[in-house]
Amino acid sequence: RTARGQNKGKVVFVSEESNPKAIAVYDKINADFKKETGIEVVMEYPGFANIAKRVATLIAAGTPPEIVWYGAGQAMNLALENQLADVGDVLKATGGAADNQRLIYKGADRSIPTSQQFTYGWYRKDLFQAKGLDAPKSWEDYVKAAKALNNPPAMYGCIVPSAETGASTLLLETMFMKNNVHWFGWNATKKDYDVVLDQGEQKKRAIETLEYLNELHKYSPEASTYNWGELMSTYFTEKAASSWYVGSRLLDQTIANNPKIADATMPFELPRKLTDAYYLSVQGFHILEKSNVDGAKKYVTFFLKHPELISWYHAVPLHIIPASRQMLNSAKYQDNPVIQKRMDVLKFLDSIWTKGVPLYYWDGKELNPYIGLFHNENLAGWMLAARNIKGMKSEQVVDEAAAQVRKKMRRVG
Amino acid sequence: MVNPRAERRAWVLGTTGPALLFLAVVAYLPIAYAVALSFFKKTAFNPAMQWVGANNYRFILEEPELWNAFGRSVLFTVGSVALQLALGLVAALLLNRAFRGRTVVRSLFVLPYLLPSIVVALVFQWLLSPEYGVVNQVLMQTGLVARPINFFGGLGTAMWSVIGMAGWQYGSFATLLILARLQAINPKLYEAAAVSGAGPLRAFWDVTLPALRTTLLVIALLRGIWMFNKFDSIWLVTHGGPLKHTETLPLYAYRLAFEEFDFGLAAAVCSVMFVVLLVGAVLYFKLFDPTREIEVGR
Amino acid sequence: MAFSVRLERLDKRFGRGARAVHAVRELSLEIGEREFFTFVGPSGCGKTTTLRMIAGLETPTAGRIWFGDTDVTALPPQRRDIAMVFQDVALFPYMTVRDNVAYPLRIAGLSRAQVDDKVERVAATLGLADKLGQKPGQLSGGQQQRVAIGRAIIKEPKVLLMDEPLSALDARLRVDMRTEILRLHREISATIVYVTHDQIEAMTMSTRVAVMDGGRALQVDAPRTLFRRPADQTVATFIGTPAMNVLPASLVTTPSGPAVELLGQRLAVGPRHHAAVQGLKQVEVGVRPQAVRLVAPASDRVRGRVFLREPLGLEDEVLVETESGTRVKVVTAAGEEFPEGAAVGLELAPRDLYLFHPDSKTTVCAGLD
Amino acid sequence: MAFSVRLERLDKRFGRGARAVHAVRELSLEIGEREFFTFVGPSGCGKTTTLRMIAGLETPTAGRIWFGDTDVTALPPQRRDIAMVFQDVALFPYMTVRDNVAYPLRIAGLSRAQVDDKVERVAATLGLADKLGQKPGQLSGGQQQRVAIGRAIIKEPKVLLMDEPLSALDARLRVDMRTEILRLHREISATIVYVTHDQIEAMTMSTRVAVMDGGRALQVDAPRTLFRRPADQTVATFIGTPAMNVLPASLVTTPSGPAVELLGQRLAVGPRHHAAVQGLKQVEVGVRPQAVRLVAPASDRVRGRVFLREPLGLEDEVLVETESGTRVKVVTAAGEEFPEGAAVGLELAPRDLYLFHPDSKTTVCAGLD
Amino acid sequence: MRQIQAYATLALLFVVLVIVAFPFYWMVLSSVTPREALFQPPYKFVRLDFSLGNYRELLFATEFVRYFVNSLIAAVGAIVLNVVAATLAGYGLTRFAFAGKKPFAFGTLFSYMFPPMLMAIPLYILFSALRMRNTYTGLVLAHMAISLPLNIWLMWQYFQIVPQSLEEAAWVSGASRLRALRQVCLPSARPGILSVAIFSFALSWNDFTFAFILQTDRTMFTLPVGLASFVEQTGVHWGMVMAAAVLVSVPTFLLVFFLQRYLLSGLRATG
Ligand SMILES: Nc1ncnc2c1ncn2[C@@H]1O[C@H](COP(=O)(O)OP(=O)(O)OP(=O)(O)O)[C@@H](O)[C@H]1O
Ligand SMILES: Nc1ncnc2c1ncn2[C@@H]1O[C@H](COP(=O)(O)OP(=O)(O)OP(=O)(O)O)[C@@H](O)[C@H]1O
Ligand SMILES: [Mg+2]
Ligand SMILES: [Mg+2]
Repeated sequence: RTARGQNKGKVVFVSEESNPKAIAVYDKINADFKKETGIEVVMEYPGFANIAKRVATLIAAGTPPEIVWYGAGQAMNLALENQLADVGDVLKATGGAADNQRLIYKGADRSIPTSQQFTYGWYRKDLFQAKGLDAPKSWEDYVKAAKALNNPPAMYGCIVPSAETGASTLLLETMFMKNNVHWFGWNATKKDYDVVLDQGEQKKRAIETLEYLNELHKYSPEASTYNWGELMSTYFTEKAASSWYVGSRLLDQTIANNPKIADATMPFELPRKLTDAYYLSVQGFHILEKSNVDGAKKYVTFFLKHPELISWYHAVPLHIIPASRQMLNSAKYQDNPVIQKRMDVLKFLDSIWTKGVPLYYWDGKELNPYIGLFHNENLAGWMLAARNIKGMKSEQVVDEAAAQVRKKMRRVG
Repeated sequence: MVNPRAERRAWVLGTTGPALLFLAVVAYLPIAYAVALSFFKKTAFNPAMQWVGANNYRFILEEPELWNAFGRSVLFTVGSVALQLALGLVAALLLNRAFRGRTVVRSLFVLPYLLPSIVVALVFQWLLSPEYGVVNQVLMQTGLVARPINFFGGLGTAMWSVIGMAGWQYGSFATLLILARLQAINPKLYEAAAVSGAGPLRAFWDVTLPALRTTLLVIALLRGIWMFNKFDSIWLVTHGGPLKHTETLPLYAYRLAFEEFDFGLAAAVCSVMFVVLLVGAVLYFKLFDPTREIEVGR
Repeated sequence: MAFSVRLERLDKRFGRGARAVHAVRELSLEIGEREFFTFVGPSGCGKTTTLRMIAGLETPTAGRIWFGDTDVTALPPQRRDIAMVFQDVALFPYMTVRDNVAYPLRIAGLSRAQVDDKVERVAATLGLADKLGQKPGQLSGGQQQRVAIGRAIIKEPKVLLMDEPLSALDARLRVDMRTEILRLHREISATIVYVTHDQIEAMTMSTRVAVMDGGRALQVDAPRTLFRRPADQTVATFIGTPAMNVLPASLVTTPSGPAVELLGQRLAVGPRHHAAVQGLKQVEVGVRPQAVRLVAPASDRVRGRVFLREPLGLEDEVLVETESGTRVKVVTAAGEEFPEGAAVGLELAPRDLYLFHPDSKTTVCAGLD
Repeated sequence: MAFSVRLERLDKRFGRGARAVHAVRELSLEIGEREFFTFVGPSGCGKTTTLRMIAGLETPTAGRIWFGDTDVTALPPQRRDIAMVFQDVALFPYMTVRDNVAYPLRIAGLSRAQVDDKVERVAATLGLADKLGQKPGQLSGGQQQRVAIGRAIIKEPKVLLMDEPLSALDARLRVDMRTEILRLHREISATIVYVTHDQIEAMTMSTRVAVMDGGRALQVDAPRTLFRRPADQTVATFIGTPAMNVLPASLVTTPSGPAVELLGQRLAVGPRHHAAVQGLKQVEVGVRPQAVRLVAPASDRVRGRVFLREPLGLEDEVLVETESGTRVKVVTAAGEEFPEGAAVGLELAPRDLYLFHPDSKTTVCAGLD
Repeated sequence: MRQIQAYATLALLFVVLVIVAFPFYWMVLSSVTPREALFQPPYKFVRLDFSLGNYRELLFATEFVRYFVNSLIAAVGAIVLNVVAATLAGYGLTRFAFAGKKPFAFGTLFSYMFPPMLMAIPLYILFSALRMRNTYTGLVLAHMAISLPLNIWLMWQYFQIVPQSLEEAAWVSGASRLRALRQVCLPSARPGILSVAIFSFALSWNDFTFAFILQTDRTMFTLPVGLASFVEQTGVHWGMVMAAAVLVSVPTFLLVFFLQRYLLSGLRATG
């Protein structure tokens, strides 16, 4: 079994991005890589909903892949199990990364960031203007706008997916950030994180956030799946005057499916309460321990230096945002018809560049290893659903959520 | 000269051997492995297996989630099997008559069973969507409801919607088997009932139902097992939601395995399901013994 | 009280167009109260179809059916006050014998006690008393048939219809059941309409018989009459075992009147038939196998050779091949006389000969004397 | 060349333990070369099982089977050089008649031309020439049976086995097919082993018959012998139509020797039987229905009343109930004499009486004279 | 009376027909609805402005055809193996008495009692070791686990109504057991075999769980997995998804349409 992991002639690469254009780039680079090193790269594209399961299955079967490209938050689960190799050398060789993009565990870099997504809103400028409204800047603005534009069932003001899905979870997590709510607090004496969600100010703000989203939910359609696809399709089928997404795939889909509202589709920052922070998703290469680590490092280096790299960023323009701000502002990156057409979006992205925080750095400077306990199982989504769908009291929701996390912490030990 | 006993043995082996071999490799072996797994701690990121005895069982049996899921499983299984039998029976009785275009209609009735669950799931999501669903449109246009019903997303509706969808899809399995059985009923029995003075309802009760008994029992058994283990139909439309209201045991096991990445716990849940079904099936056979009738009532 | 059944120009076609089958054609007859009336004929002649129309299980294409004074043509079977025994028994396999027999009473809504009482009486009559708890599958063919009869007679129908109830039974049982059914007919007061393809059954059981062929009734008469004065050659050959020999013959005129020349014998036609045979040159002659005597071969007789001799017990069936190649079946007393291969002479008794018209095949005279 | 078939203490049990069925018990007999040998008996007596053991389709529990000098007990059916006609015809439904008939030859690997040639000859013999292209489902019952026979005889088997080939046919067809099978037996040179439950078939077709009951052969003899000298009461009542009457009687000693007192008549026992009846007080007497004469009632005769009279054509079957309540079946000439209900006297011919031992039921004497 | 009853039956038939058939109708209609109209309720129930855009996109801009072919190959493989294994087993179970026959017959059912989703993980490990992941062979074998028990049971039932005397007639004609099986028994069992084929097809065509876990290479995806991946990537493109649903349904419908007679008589023995 051990021998299999060390097949030097082969690298298994599991990628979250399975857009056809991206796949074409992979194919091209892989072919070149094979030509140069003789190492064959085998791709797997399980899709973003399944990539964690795929990686888990592969490891469980004793055949870990060499490279996984996906969110660093997900990768943290692997790091905590000592499954990720130290990639500091590769990182150094390829230009390093900003602090909030790094994943450091046991003193070593475990992630080679390539790109990121910001969490922000999209709205129909035409509709807003017709009502004399502008992009909402405060929570009150947002409710007011949602209410003004709400005209069910033909049109809803906003979208608040309220179920135990990733979309629900990310919305609440982002809104918690906006209201400076923390799940955990750093306990300097223990040198560890404690659950603080149900305590003092945190609790008050958590309840406030839930209540706010409950108010907003009144102007949101009942989704049938509450998943990412619905955030986009509800918007581009003109069922909602505003929506939000992690990245600008929503714009991409609107252009493809309903081009006539594409030009009126504008980004906006999800409104702040106490902070401007939002959920930042950083993606990158992760190399698994006990695999063909050398081959994998060679490949990642090769990939990041390959001239086709730019086409890879252009696979979903504006959605795959380069990890490096220089690249964002480089002429080379901006040389793309969609980007050219929507330079406003690029400007917008640049304007919120530094405000995003990865979840594992939200509660403190130290990497928070416990975020998986609430994030992986969409506990925030549960909270939203419990409040908005089931009608539980916000206080009770917060208490239960905190209790859940504590229970899990005990189980993990 | 060939020894007839040896030849016979060769035939027995040669005919049942391949099936046995296939099943051993693709079914029994994996089951044995999975059952064994339930006594180990094995998480996805740590492939090493660690013996924990009955700990996994102790853990899940103490979790209220298991019992909640069990309750939902029973509801889903009983509800959807009952619906399948009812739909299958009504459809089969109707299709057993002669009318124009019967072949087309029959094919249509059998079709749902032959479609991938994903197709059925997608079609139902599309039909029942609160925003674009034609069903909601009709309900609103006829004034039956004021607001669109969130069939798969509502707490009170999700389980019933899933049951309805499963009934629609797998009812056709029942239709098929019942229809086949109906065609094998001696039509003379209906005439005998008629000349004895029985009307159509009475004849149905006295001739059709007894003849279908075995078939209905077999369908209930098979479909019961399948629905109890049904994963994809539910998962594809609700992922167990909203708020776990459709999280049956297989979805619970799936969550343990692929969201909490604890294969040992998941295997324990599956083993519990296995035992439940085994005990259920044994009781069922004791109560009804469908096989005896299969052989006699042929 | 039973009542009579009257069929009035009853007609039944199955299917349409080129593939239509005309199963029953313009059948008119009346079955008297409490008669034991039998339809007999070869397979496919329309017997079952007729019976099913009487039962109401088949709707006539044309014509009417009367039970006594009531036109029942449009009534469903449930409302005809009939009972029926089917050829393939058609017992309810999932019910016990008791439930099968009780079925019509249950439907009629009789009380449990009444039903039990009646069932026990019927079971006793049919010798099924100790089988009541069993399922039909556990019974022998004869027992099943009796259960079917039990189910039919228990509600004391006005008309009891039976479609070849015995044909699935083995030879010995068939004979026994025949007697049982006859006894039943005496005991219950129903008109029985019976269908069979076995002329022996028809002959032994019925008060009257309709011989059918091609959907038509060829002759409706008492059994004895059918045998003695068959209306035509089809009836004549159908009734009687072994079947009548039919031989071509010519009619000659002799000084004493017309005569038949058959197998070299010249047989005078009796005066009462002179009118009937007038003008005929050729006839077909029907000779029952029992009406031929085997005698020593002599030059003035047609001679033949015994081709096959089958013992029946007290009698033997002998197949004789004449010099001209005609085969004649003869029934004779069992014995060693004239073994297979032996030469033999044939002697015919004029009284037992039937003349048929060569074209229409109708009976010209029954008995030459 | 055909060969003889010898069964040596053949035994067959089905199942085990309490539910075991002993289908055939210690059966020993020899079937001669080219014989037409028939197993006859009531349903369930083990006929089919015996035939299937001869075919090799069933393995005997004990005993041996010899074909000529070869012990074939362990040979599979394929290697026994037999052919078989099954009760349920068992034609291959999706093959044409031609392919069905040709099947054994195809397996034997004959050339196409040879096969076609033979098939056409066999088809001609059986009158199937114009049916070769059809499927069995399109044929009538009789035609199907002939195809099955064709398939059996085409490879000219040494032993031809037939299991009730005629029982599915209707009465008239059955009689015709009987003659056809007999003709075949003459033409092919095979030993035929035939199974039927119909004693008439057994009697008319066979050179020898084994009457079976409960898995045993009660008597193996030529048909005539079976009829004249049945070994016991079971055989006696089984053979002959209608079945023999069996009546209880006592033996009395008269000055001129022993005599039977039966129905009020005293019938002397012939001297050749004196030894056989010695010591018996009670006997059962078998009387064939044809051996009783109906006479005018007289005081010195047992008198009875005609209970039932069924016409058979030339004869009538009459059931007489005597004053003591015994019922006696009588066959008499057709006629209006003694209608139902009439008083009647019975006269018995000593020559046609059989005495059976009251306990063992074996035949004590066949014919009193 | 009869009239009323006939109309009531007809009405019931109509209602049931609507329940069963409407989803199909809507599926077809949605698949040809122009993109602009698709998300604009209220919908018309009949429309004439057909557009084949969805189909064009499905066939030429996605991997649908490849998934379709993969599914087809897997289904054909499953049919072949199932037919062979189930037919032989059914024959053996009905024609021979042997120890352990009942346990064997019921043992097949046991494998239905374990959730397939967790059977898939051991299979995954096994197939990884055998290098059968991402192969048709592996997928077909996995599909055997879902379909073989049912099929064995079907054939076991069906062979009970294939008269033994047909085979015996062949034996006494000189045919060996194997030959009799091939020439006589199998043709008579054709309806049963066809039912087995259809069920094998259905269960293989239907399988999501095994294909999802075992087929990791995008080029080896089957239809269900492929369709599921359409959904998650881009949000549900309903028109195209409905077009895919139609294309998946059509061959299945034709299969049932033409083989219905056999299917029904093949299942006759199952009561
Ligand atoms: N339901 C039907 N549809 C079409 N044709 C039929 C139907 N029932 C009977 N027939 C045809 O009508 C004719 C008479 O059939 P019927 O069953 O009355 O004959 P039968 O005298 O009872 O014959 P058998 O002795 O074989 O039972 C036959 O040619 C038969 O094929
Ligand atoms: N395969 C079997 N298994 C168990 N019992 C059997 C089997 N075959 C026959 N028997 C039993 O053996 C006895 C003899 O049966 P067999 O078929 O030889 O009778 P038969 O004389 O041919 O009767 P029939 O005239 O009804 O065909 C019967 O009691 C029957 O139930
Ligand atoms: Mg009939
Ligand atoms: Mg038999």
